[in-house]
Amino acid sequence: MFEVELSATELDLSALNQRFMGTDESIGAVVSFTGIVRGNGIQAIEVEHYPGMTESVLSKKIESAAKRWPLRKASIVHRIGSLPVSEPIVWVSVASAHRAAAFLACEFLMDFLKVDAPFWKKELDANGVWKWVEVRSQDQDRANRWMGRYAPTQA
Amino acid sequence: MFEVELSATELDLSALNQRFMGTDESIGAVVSFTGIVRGNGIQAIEVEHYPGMTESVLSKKIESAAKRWPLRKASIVHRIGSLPVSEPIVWVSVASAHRAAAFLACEFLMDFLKVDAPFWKKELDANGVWKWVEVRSQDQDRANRWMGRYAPTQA
Amino acid sequence: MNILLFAQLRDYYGASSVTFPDDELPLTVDELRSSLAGLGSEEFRQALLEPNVFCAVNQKVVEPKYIVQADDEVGFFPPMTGG
Amino acid sequence: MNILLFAQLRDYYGASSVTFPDDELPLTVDELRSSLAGLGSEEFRQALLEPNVFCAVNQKVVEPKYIVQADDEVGFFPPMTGG
Repeated sequence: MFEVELSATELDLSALNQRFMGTDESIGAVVSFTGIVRGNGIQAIEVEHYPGMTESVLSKKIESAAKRWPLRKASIVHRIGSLPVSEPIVWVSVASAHRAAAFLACEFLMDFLKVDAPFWKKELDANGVWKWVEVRSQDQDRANRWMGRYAPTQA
Repeated sequence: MFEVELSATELDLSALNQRFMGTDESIGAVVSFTGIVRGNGIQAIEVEHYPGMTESVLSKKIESAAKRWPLRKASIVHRIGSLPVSEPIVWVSVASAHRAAAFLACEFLMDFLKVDAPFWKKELDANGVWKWVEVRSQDQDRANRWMGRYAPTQA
Repeated sequence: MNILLFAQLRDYYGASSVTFPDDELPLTVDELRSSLAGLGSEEFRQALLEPNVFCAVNQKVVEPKYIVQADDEVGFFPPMTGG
Repeated sequence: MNILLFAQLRDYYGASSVTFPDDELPLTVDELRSSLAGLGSEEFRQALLEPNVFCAVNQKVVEPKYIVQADDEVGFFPPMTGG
């Protein structure tokens, strides 16, 4: 039901979607997020991770999501290694009976994946120079939203 | 960029996803929603619509979404006719540079599609009786969220 | 004028459209609805007069005071249940 | 003990792990970090002492006061940038 996968090769979105869609008759809503390498002045990116810890952090985040919302399925697949522009870097899918839970859980997982899972990206810029990506303050803010008193839990 | 389609045959999610994913280098986030016929005591559903008006309402909703958020692409594909349990009834995908806009716009489109687009569903229950689906008050509440002073616009 | 009916309203009326005499128009949506309600069964009348019934003129939902002309496309329907 | 380094920290240090003498342990994360900072270049020292650097012990992020034992798996890394 709950899956985490790190892939060193290009994500096959059709295969991932097909595998995720099943015959569980209680599922009424599937929300999927696909993150794609944008080409704003960069040629490629490289994703480093902390083997073992990354998988365990992501699995635990799925467990927290499943405690907050009635999820039927959840899957996180993240690229590692080198990726060209326009290739998918991450795919997160959540299935639930109703859409409110699926939307919230998918966004929750993405928000934490951005700042709380041990991945580090570097970008190859137009001049052929590799630069480590800095954390965006908005990303930290978005993750913090889920922790306060007014966290968007159940809609 | 912006597409609306009504389909009388089973939605081919792989084909839809593949067609939606393109080579626009400014796209960093794709959020997709798939609505599926749940099997809670029903055998099948049938979807009726108002030809012409349905397409026009959905196109206008995509245009409103594109005014609120910087969207690169948006697509709504909705089934009409008869569907068995576990088949997809609607697929909504939104692409943007960043995920906040994509999540909000996808949820916005779904919330209005539920109560503001001329579709009517009836369900074939376990006893073989067709019953028109009543609008859920939560669905109306969710659509109303976007209209007030504190609408979730930009995150 | 042919007035379109959808979902329960069509079921109760027994047809997907009702012919309505052009020479009674223009009328407000509310007036048109009241006249129309007399053209079908009691079940149809009750369903059409439900306060949550929508009227679309030329494929746009309009208010009860909207004035319908003979060349408009008019449809009545119950609350929408997409998705 | 081998201490793991990731991203910029690994680049500045020039290797993905640092050998640290077991007999200096236990130490708090903060003390360990200070000792470690002296083992590399000035660039490495500065990067490791940045307040936003994380320490994971046995693959869990811990606080600066956490006490590290010789048989723990320890990693230091800059802010994470997934997705």
